[in-house]
Amino acid sequence: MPITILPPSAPIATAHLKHEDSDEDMSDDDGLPIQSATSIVTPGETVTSDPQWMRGHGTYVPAETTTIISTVAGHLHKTNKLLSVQPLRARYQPEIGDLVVGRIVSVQTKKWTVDIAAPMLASLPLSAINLPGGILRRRTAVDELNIRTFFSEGDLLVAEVQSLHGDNTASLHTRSLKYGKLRNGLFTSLSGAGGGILSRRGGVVRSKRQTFTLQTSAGEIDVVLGVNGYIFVSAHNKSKQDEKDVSITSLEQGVSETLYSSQNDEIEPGVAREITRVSTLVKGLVACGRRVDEDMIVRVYEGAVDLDAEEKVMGSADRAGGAKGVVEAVLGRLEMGG
Amino acid sequence: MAVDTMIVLPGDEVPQDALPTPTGKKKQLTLGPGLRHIPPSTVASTIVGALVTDDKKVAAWIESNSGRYLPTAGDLVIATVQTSTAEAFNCTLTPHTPYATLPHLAFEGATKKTRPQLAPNSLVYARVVTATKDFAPELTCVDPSTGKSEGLGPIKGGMVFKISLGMARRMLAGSKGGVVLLEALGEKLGFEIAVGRNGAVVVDGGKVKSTLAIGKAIQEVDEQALGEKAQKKLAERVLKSV
Amino acid sequence: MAPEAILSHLHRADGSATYTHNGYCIIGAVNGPIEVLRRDEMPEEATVEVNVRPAVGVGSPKERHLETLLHSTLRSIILTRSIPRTLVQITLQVRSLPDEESSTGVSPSLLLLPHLLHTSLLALLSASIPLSTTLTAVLIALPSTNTATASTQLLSPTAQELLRAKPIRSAHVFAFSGEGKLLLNESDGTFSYEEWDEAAEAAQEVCCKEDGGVGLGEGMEVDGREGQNLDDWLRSVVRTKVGHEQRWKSTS
Amino acid sequence: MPLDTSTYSLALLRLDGRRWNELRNIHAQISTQAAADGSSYLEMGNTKVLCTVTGPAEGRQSGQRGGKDNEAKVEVEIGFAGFSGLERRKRKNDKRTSEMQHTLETAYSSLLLTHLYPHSTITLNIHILSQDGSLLAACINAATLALIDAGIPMTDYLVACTAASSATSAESDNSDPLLDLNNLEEQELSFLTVGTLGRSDRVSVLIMETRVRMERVEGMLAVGIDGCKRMREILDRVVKEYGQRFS
Amino acid sequence: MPQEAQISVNERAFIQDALKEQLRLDGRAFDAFRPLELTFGDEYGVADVQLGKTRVIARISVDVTTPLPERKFDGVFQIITEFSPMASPAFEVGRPTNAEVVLSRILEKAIRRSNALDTESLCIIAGLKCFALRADVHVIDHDGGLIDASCIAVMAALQHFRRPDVLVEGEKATVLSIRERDPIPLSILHQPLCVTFSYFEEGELFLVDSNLAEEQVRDGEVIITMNRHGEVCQIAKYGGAPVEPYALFNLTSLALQKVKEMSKFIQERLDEDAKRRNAGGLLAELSAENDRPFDRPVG
Repeated sequence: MPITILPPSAPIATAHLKHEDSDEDMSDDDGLPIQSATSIVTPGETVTSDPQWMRGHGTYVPAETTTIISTVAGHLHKTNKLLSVQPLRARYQPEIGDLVVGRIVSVQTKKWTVDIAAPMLASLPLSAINLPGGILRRRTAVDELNIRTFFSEGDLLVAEVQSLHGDNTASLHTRSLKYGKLRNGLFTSLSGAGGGILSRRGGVVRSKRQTFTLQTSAGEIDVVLGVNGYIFVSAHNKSKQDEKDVSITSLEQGVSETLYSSQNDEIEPGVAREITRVSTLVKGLVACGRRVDEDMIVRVYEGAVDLDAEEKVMGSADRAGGAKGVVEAVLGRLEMGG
Repeated sequence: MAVDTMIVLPGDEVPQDALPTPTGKKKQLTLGPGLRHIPPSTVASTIVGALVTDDKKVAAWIESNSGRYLPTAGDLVIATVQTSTAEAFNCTLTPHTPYATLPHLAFEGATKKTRPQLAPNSLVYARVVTATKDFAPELTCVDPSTGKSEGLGPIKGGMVFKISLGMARRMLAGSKGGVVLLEALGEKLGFEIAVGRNGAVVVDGGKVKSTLAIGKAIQEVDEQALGEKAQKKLAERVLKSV
Repeated sequence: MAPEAILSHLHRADGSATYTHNGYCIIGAVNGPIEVLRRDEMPEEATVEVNVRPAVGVGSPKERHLETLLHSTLRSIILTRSIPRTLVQITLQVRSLPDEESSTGVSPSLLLLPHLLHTSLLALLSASIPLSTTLTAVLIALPSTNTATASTQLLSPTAQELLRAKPIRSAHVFAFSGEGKLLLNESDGTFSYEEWDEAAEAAQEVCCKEDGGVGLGEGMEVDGREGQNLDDWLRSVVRTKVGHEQRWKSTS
Repeated sequence: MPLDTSTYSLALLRLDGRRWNELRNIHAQISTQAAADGSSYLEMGNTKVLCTVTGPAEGRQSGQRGGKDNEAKVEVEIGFAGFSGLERRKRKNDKRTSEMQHTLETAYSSLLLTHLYPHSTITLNIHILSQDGSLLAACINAATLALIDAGIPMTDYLVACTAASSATSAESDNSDPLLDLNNLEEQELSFLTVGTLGRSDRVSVLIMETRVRMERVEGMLAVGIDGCKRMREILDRVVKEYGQRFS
Repeated sequence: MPQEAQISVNERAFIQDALKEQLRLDGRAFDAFRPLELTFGDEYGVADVQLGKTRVIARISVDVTTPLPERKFDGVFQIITEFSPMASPAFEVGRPTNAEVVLSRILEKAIRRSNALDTESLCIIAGLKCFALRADVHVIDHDGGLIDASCIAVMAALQHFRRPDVLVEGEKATVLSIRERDPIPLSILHQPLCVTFSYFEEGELFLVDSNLAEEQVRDGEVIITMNRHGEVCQIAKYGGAPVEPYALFNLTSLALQKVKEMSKFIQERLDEDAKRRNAGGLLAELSAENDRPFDRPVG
């Protein structure tokens, strides 16, 4: 294979030159809530002093006043009479029902603690996982002793937030075949994308399908988009897919040894290449402040494959480097093409 | 100084004739704080203090007024909640000591659903259930025989005033303690008070001024070892000021 | 001059004592039994921590050495098994030293040691830490000018006395328990076994209860000391302390 | 090297050509390190500071005894690059650094809405790449930006700058305040570092380390507070420009 | 690391309520110090300060060393503060707490950086020999107000201290013992003293010299160091709730008043001590005459 050495990619140009007029946004902060979608509010900025509004997240009302003041930098949201400010970036705040990707931090006697990029580590009780030998089995003392055979430190998993405690600590569960240990793939952390504005306007969106399968030239690829900004892209798990619709009685086979295996299967180079491509594109999408969901990933992926093919034919590419550059180029093409 | 008190130092043997002799039904001699039994029949002190005997209860102990409070079963204490675990609150009786546990269910009418929520650093008036050297002391806020709180439980409002261990003992000892201040004050003034053997009283006189006046009067009685007459005089002064 | 002692005068510490003798002034404080760090915790015993802080500067190897001596001596009289998994923290702050200390020719550690022992005992008593017994300690210096006889022994000498008797051939610190048992001996210099034996005997006389009517060492009386030994002194200190605590009983 | 104050009064320009009320060139970037929860890079003249925020995340020791149970803890670590000063010197954790850390910790503990994140820890790592005066002020400004990037709620921008009084002698009528000092000026003049809450005049941090007549303090403080207001506008613009990316 | 025990919610609420009614727990006015007691020992340069229940001892000692190469004409002066568990079990030996760092930094800035002591006067032979003066601050009892008490202790001890005289002959310097020549007081240029203000109610209410309980409840502190001539040596407000700037100006004038009072108090105590020493001095001289044969060291 011939070796080509690429020139260093230019740093991502900051787009601030275009918006010299942003100063003027500051003048309209005393009246009604800021309407402009392009500007953001920053900490200490008065959102409104009209007492008809109610304060939501990201705001505070100083004692003995009715003025609502923003506490974070982000976009203003109005839900009826509720004003809230969604920060640009923030840590993930767990909510019940969220699908999250996490990493085991420590193993205790009856539970695991899991890093899900939230302020506090989440816990996954032993009672909240599928035990080998049938979903309906009660956990036993033997399971407690064997706790490390299910998950041990550093393992990745996909789970759902089952409940929240007083200090916003989440409890997870993996009692569905959708959930469980992750392997055969690549983990990507989109820092700050779990909380922040990205979870609404860009980044990982809470949507109907957080896990999906992508058709690629090299084969099928599973993508797990954790709401918390952790993403896992892996080779398609055939056995899981096949058994998705089988009845409970045959679950016993489903919850087999392989479910808790930490051993990667052999992955073909082609598949591995597509896996890295997808995860790079996801990073690029976030860097561009775009939404990350199934539809977007499919479109950008296809565009990127086309682009790649063209570039191979045309020679060197003329664009900013890095994941962001690729995504910008792809998006540009998509928009041009309608 | 009273003539009949016997002052001991650590290691001093307490002669048999100074100890109450077990008679009648109660056969056993009970050794209280500051005394230890060295088999076969030696009783020696471990701290400095005055030997006190109680012939009725066939008990002997050493009375001392200094040092840190050591929990003893049956003592009433003012505990500070530090953390809450699944089943119990961890409390401290004096700063920097190992935790004492107060089960969530050890409150009047508490069930798994209706257990009290206590924030860190809130105060509880409790009784020491067990205190042995091998386990963390256990506290309770209910009388096990009646299931009633009997005045124990979370303390709302009021102010803590530190007093000496000896003063706490006197205040809880009733007439023997020689503290007449509270009665004198109580004739004119309404207030709530909780005395902890761990060297603290919580006073709530309703108003800031009266709470302060009562608390400081107690401290004055303690520090200056006021006798009954002086206490009554002090009470008059306090009542005038409030 | 008998040592002077003030007990329980600090507000924060559980027990405290200020001890003044022969130009030395030491403030001692005891906290305990308190929570112990996990790494120092012992399942069946209390942990004892001794901190000696010099008048000038921060601790040096000399203070570490004194801490080790004090630690082992005090551990043997504290009933550590009755307060397991706790910490007894003893802090001794040297407030002042006699000016002549450095020129006496006797190891400064030895000069300081008996005073530190007394201070820590008083502070422990003030904190009501359970003890199996008390202790008393004394320094005995043997000048080299004369052949060692009981009469030339310097019992608990002041720095001035040591200067006058210079050079000192050997110095010994003895600490005895309340029952008259030897708890600690540190000796420095050259001496014969007989000399040591005599010194030990003299020390025991000063430190312990008189039994069998043995009088005080003659040297003591010559120096115009009170007809009192250290055990008596300790008892008088304690009597004042308990008297102070119980005074409410006798006031009206 | 004494600062020639006589030339200043003649030309009304400082050694680096600035006027008395002029800030140095400020360059700030937000969200510079993708891996951190929040990050910023700030230059105030030749003072260059990099700041990253980790958290709110679970503290290093969980269930810390006696710790604040109902709010997050703020931890600050300040590191000096070996090449940051005039002399290449490895700065150990000296008391001056600890004092700066303590200042930032207490300032941000009351500024951030820490009660929203019970039991957790917010860690600020500040790296000083180049020192040329107004160090504490630069650290505060960089930390504010990084915390905004991390999306941690705060009541307002905490911004800081330095102000000095130029007259060295006692005659108070001949004293000119100076804004935003560089290293040379700091060594020669009495100065203070003031940190205020954005648009209000309310002072959160005030550190003065040199002797000065009490009448002078007022003038220095007034200039410093005005400087802070200007600083807030500059930082706010940086944040708003960054926000454009997400529109 | 062990921490200071936190104050209970009941106490916190009560202290705040009482302050709203303009009451402090010990009945003091908001701008009043606790009873201050200052005593000197038999030796020179030991000051024992009691501020309410807080007690601090400062001790000055001197040594001869070579001056620092970059400061050839200056003596060495350092202030050492190390907390011990004596004052509180939360203090661990060898692990400075924030309170300790702040105390040592404030003393450093207030006394050393403000040139309270003329370090040039400690120089014996430029570049070769100088006095190394050190002030050890021992915290004996801790009930708040450590900074103010420590500053008083160090300044009083410095004023009380007498260093030995030196005889310089060319490159040779001999330190003369106290017996040979009367020791010399230090050259003190001005007397900085600290006043710590604790504020409550979001900077609306300021207390002077708060005790430990008040310190635990306060919103923040402002430490102002001044001398009685109206110079501010140091101001430190480490974060905490923000306050209006005009409040800070009021504090400096209040601080000046307090500093003047304290300076006067220290001077009175120094005078009393000097008088006592003088009275004793005459007698001591007489008795020293008699003692001399014994006093002289053998050999």
